[in-house]
Amino acid sequence: YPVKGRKTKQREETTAVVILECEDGRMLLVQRPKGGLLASLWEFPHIALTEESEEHWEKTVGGQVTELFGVLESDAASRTFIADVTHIFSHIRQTYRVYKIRVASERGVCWPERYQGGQWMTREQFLSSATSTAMKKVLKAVEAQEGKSKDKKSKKSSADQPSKKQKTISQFFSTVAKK
Amino acid sequence: YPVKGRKTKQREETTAVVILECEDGRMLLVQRPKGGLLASLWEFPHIALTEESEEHWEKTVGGQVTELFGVLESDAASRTFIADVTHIFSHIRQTYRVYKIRVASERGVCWPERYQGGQWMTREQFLSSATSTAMKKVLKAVEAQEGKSKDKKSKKSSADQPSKKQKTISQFFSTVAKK
Amino acid sequence: YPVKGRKTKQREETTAVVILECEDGRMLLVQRPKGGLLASLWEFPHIALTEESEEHWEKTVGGQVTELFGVLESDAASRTFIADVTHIFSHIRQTYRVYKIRVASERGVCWPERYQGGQWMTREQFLSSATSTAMKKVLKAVEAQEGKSKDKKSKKSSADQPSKKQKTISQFFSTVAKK
Amino acid sequence: MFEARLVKGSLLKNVLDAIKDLLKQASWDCADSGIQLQAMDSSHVSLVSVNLKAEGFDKYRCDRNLIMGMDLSSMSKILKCAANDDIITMKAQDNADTVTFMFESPNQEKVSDYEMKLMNLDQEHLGIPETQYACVVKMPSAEFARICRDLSNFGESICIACTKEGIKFYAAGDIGTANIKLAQTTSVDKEDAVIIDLQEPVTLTFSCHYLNMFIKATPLSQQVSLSMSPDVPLVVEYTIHDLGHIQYFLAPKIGENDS
Amino acid sequence: MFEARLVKGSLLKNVLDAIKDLLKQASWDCADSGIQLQAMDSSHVSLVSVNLKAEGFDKYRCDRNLIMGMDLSSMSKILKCAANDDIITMKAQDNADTVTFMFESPNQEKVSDYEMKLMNLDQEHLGIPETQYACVVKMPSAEFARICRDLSNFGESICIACTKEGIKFYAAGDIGTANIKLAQTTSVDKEDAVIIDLQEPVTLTFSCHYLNMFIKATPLSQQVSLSMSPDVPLVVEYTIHDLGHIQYFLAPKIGENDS
Amino acid sequence: MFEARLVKGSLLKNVLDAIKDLLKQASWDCADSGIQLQAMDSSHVSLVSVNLKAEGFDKYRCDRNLIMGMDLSSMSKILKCAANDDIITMKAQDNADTVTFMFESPNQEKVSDYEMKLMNLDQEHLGIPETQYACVVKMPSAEFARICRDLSNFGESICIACTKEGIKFYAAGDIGTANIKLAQTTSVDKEDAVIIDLQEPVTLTFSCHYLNMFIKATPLSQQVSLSMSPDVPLVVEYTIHDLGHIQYFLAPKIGENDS
Repeated sequence: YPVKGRKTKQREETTAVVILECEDGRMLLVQRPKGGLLASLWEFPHIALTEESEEHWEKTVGGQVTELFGVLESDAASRTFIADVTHIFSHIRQTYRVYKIRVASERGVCWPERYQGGQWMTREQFLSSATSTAMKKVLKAVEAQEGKSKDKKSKKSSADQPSKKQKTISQFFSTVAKK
Repeated sequence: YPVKGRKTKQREETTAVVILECEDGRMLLVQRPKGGLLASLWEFPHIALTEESEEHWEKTVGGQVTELFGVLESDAASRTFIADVTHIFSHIRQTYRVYKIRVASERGVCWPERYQGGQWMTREQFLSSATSTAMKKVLKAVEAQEGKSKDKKSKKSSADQPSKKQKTISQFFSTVAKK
Repeated sequence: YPVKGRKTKQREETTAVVILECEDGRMLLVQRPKGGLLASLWEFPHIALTEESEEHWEKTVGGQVTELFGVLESDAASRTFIADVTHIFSHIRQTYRVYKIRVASERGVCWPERYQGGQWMTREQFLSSATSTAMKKVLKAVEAQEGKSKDKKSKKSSADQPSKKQKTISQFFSTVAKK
Repeated sequence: MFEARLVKGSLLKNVLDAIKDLLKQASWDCADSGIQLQAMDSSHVSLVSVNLKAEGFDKYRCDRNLIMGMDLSSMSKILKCAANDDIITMKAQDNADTVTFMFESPNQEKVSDYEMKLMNLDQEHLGIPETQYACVVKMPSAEFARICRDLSNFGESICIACTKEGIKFYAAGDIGTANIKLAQTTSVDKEDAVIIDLQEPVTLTFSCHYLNMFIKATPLSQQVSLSMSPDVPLVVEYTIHDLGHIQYFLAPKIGENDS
Repeated sequence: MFEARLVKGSLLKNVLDAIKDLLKQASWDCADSGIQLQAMDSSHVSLVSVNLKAEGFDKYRCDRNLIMGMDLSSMSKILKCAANDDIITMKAQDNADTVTFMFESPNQEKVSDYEMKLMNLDQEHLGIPETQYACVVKMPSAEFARICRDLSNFGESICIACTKEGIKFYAAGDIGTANIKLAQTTSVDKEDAVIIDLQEPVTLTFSCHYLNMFIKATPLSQQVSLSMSPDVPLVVEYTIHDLGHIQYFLAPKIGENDS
Repeated sequence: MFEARLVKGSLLKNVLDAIKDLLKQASWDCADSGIQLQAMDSSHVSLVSVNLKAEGFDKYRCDRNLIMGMDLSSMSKILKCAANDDIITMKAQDNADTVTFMFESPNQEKVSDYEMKLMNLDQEHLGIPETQYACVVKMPSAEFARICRDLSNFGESICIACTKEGIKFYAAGDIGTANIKLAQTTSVDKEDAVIIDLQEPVTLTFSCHYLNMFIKATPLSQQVSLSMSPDVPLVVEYTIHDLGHIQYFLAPKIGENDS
């Protein structure tokens, strides 16, 4: 009796997203490579969850955040799970497992080389940076969890930004060789 | 078989030095008497370590800091050892065992009468006060330990102050009876 | 043999008074109803201690502060007893058992409907509000306990306010129907 | 339809600066005769009353009485966007839940519209009895502001004593005591003078905290008037030239035994 | 040997004030024709381009092309030490790792030298295509600054809409909505006018955050020019009289569906 | 009975601004010849000496020598309550434990009294030897203030070098080095000139921290004089027109090996 395979029109993926928050509340954002999907946009650190079993996910997050982003093990251990955030890209149903880690100090934190760079941003800086809708959802989930997303704020952003997305300047101008 | 005595051209001495830091980060400095070695210079509280055996030193520091400087026992217990700092005075090889204690409140802290006075100083106030090179070394050890002595700062002080020592005004003018 | 009743010209009463202090140090004050004794004055939350036995008082305070003022149970449990403050009203010898609770957040804190309102006040706002002498005594007890009532301050208030009481405007003007 | 147009728009900016620290929210009562606002501060120690006459506006129309509850800090933020020489117009429909502020530059080349949500506020109205005050002092508003500010450095309360000769302000605290005397001026050239109209001497004590809120109204008028009677709230009044006035009432501090 | 002398040294102070909040570090490209700087802010949303012509300097010499990477906040600290009427000279040797700023007082009695380390910056250069913009607006720079500041109180974005009649700025947030209209001026007296050169109407949305950085250039010029086309970065340009210009490019915010 | 009346009361306000950041408390020595104050800052690196001559006051009476210990920040708070054109009078009884400051407005319509508790301070008096300095520089006080402020951005110390040609100020730190040269002025029109009286060249290093305290005296005088000799404290002196002077002495920083 052949086991019937699950038919999934949409591919499903799960990735961990980690909010690294430093002492003064700023969060680490890294900027994606210049090519490919979501080129040059800023995102929270991602940890690929390639393990089959969910049981290992926690361990993967703890290990990778230490290895790839230079977070101290003691800090990494104190992460809290925030929520699962789902976002649908054309053919992918992406689930983000959102974690938050307060790091005692920005020093020592790094990021993989494929990123164009990293920056500690305030909430406002993040919102006025070029970023994806998915990452904004992630921030909302964090704030909802923390009770920070006051009615006022959410009302504001809805009135103010009817899903307008900040572009980057490099989406318009291209690099040239210096004269 | 006679035991051979240690020959020490330089006398060796060990003294405990205690950084008392209050809530806002200022540190207690006390001003030495007007006469003698290092007259009128400001220094961190010293605790003489007269005991032979090192095992008793910890206890001495805890006890004396309470007795001589009015630190609460609970605060005194929470001291951390920072480092040993060595400084060579003409014929003495002086080792400072540096401890740090955060005191919950400045109130109640006092100092022995032989000092001219005491003052809670910021790092900057301390650096612009009349103090000895040895005490500056002690501060550097504390800051190195705390990762505060950023490259920038140390570069600065080396460029800026090629071992210039702040004199006190009383080294130039002497006290007179009031007319 | 008939038991002789205690003769008390002055009635004796004991009430719990709870200082709810939020993170930034402000305290909750509630405003009494417009009629009756001490009309419209601001006071710290009161908890009636109707139980006969003192053993039950602690439990009453913990329970009522949660129920009537919306304090979290975890916060309520961490209350500290400050002092008993006695104040004599015409025929009542009132004892206030003063407790203090630090609440993690102002959110969720509420008050019974009979009060005209509630407000988180700083020490200064409280002192310049219309309040009773009894409540000022309570604050003094708290500050004495916390070592805050520095000589300076107490000297000041005694010099400055020889038992002057701030009146409310509604003690002078009465509400009218809107035209 | 409600519409009120003020060519000298800076007056409205000044009115708001004069009340926004004392009141978070308040209702503006618009009627045929003009606009009124009355509210107590949150601790019920003082009362503010603003009165802007219909005739004071350059255009005024109020078809039906209207109560507009506003968040005053939002209103203040909007008015800060008006330049000092802008013409300001307030507009609202009869049953509207929003109010519109329109700012026009003098040369009409810049026109701004700001629309703000109204609020339903449940505010009580206090009746202020006609009172014959024992003593009414007129003095330069800047001098009064300076005295309140100076004495606040000395204590939490200011004691005001008024006699035929002059008015005295007294404060005491841990650094010492302060005592300021203003003599009645002989030459009575309107704005600058200290004029005392006295039935009987009065001495009262007030909280500095509130007086320092009231003096935010100083830009509205060169002169301020203080009205006092024993055991009765002080009235601090600023006239808004050709437009109306703003009055502050402040409950006194009274000794336990005097009351 | 590189040397550039500017009698009106305050211009250089102003240029630095105009870029130092947006850029932490940047490279000054010195060539025979003048000095140029181009850099993106750290979040890559905006681009700054400064152009100072050789002829604009009172003395200019650049023997070999030179790229001087500088920490702009250090450079700003140094320029703050120049008085507004000081003559400023920048100097560097051909392969130097330092630059020297010399300030001379007009009477030559005070001469200051500040030497600063240069940095090796790895910055990319973006090619900015020649564009025919759908709409170019010239307006007083102070008015533009005021509008950006005012509307920042209302929301995170400003929507700019330009038509034949005029230019409109719009923002919305939790306290309400704001709408500022500037009419095209009829009398075209250079500095003060609002002049619109329009091929087709344009409406675009921008982040307040960056606009508020750009308006730091206001002291450089009484006039600012805004160039816009649909779905293309805004250009905000300030002319530096007789010396060159500073241009800011800002990527728009575009609806998920429009892009 | 002690009484000192100063029609130009703002001078006393300025004197206090010049010393209150350096000294928390100090004793005023009142004698027949005038008022003197001498005190070291709490870290004993600098010494302040104030001298106000009896003849400089509009009325001066001091029946018995008097030492009045004061909390200078309280005294400063009180003097801030005096308007700039007020007449200031200090008064004390012979064995009093309080001092009274009286402020009179020029038109005599406002009179304020502030009474402050005196303190018993145990302060030592240093003898300052008559010294022939190797070099005395007079320069505009505003220029000196600006130089101290500018160089404080570069390092913790300022090195002052004086030669026949002029005076040089030098500082170094992590952002670079700074070097300011003032030439001796040829035209010697009193206030504005840089005048150098030199026996031998001197180079000394001082802490910025203290110099920045001294320049608080700038409003007192258009000119400042710097007196220096090798390995001896610097003297920074401001003349108070017709009334006296204020002198600051600052111990130098000396290399471990030079001393």
